Amino acid sequence: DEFPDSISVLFFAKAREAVGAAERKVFVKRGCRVSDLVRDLIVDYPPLKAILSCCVVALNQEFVEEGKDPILQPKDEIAIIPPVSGG
Amino acid sequence: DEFPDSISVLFFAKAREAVGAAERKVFVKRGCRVSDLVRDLIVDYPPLKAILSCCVVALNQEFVEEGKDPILQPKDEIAIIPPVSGG
Amino acid sequence: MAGKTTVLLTNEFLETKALIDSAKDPECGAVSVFLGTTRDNFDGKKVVRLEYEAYEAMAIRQIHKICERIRERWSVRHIIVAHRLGNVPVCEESVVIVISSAHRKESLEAVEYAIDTIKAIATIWKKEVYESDAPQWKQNAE
Amino acid sequence: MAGKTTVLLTNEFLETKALIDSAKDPECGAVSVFLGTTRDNFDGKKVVRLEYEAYEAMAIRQIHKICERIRERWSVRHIIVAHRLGNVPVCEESVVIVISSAHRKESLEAVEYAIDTIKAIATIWKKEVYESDAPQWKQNAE
Repeated sequence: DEFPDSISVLFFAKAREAVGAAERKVFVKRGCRVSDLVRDLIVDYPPLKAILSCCVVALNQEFVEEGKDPILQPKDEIAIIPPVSGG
Repeated sequence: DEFPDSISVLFFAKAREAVGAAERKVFVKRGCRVSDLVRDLIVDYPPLKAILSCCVVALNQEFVEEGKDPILQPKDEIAIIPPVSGG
Repeated sequence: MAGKTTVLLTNEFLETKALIDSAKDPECGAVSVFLGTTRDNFDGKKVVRLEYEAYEAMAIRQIHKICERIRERWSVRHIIVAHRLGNVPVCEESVVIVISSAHRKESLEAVEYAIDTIKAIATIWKKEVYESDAPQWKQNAE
Repeated sequence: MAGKTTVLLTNEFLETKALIDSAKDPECGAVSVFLGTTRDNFDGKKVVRLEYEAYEAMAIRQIHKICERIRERWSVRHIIVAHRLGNVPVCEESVVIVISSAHRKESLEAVEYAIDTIKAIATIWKKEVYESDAPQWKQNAE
């Protein structure tokens, strides 16, 4: 039972290079959590595995707090965030 | 027994306005201390009296430390320093 | 003393003077500024340029929130934060933060808080490009 | 990382951009700046301009000593201190302090120390000239 709309997954910096793209549209099942999506991403993009331990995830432009694992909603925007280095 | 050379006394800000001049040359006796000079200045420029309590004295471009009262030397430069307000 | 808050991510050269002038205000006696510039070396390696990228929508939201927190903590007038993206050559500004305030303490402290917090959390990344070694994604110290 | 120390008292308009540019350095990732500008009001009185005077020789010696103390405490590259004398209209700079350093913490702290110390001890005075009240010599708070 998939959502009718795809979810945007954005990749930046190291993660973008690992995936080879800045954005992927993925279809997920109802009830799918952020951690489920991340697990699927590693299967699709094995080079992500080595760097995910130092990345965090943003959901709709807010960091997902440690210990939380929200259920994805239609039109959510997910981003894989490597350690930042602005300034 | 006066020094052959005069001593420069510089006045700034409020002190300059009280004296009506930015600089005066004064002749002092050998052994004259900073406090003696200041006492003479008040006699010569009575408007100075009201503001001297909040001024400090600089001798050769260094503040005279509290409790010190150096003896003047030929060619010394004395300055009457009101509270500063740079910046 | 609320004033304007400007948050800007741009691929263009940062016009530091114009950014500073835009924070000046007749009610302010102090303008504090921080410029982050590209260094020519890291660990003995010669740096040619930095390449910046950002999760722009999120970074802009984050920086606006940082500005709100600044206004809660300090009485400041205008807050300007500009971050350059793309290639930044040596000696040019990657980030310009300008804050004005009636008295100096407020804007001095607010600028330090702003750059510390932006470096810690804003979703912006830089890759250091060296003369002879492989480029490297950087990571800000905690 | 010793660099140049420039201390300047001048009756001319302070060219902030040129002063900032002169502190930039390929070895520095940070340039911190403080600008003191003339406010248009004090205690509800409208300020027209500030008039600055200085015991110039002494102030220059003092500021150079402050710069030496900065170099003892912080690793900074270039230190530029410029103070304008004479009339300074509203919104224009009376003082510009620019310090560059490899990392941001050093120049941010050094700029704050510099302006605090200069205001506390440097033999410089300002008279506030109001629209309708008698002008007044100012006194920096302790």
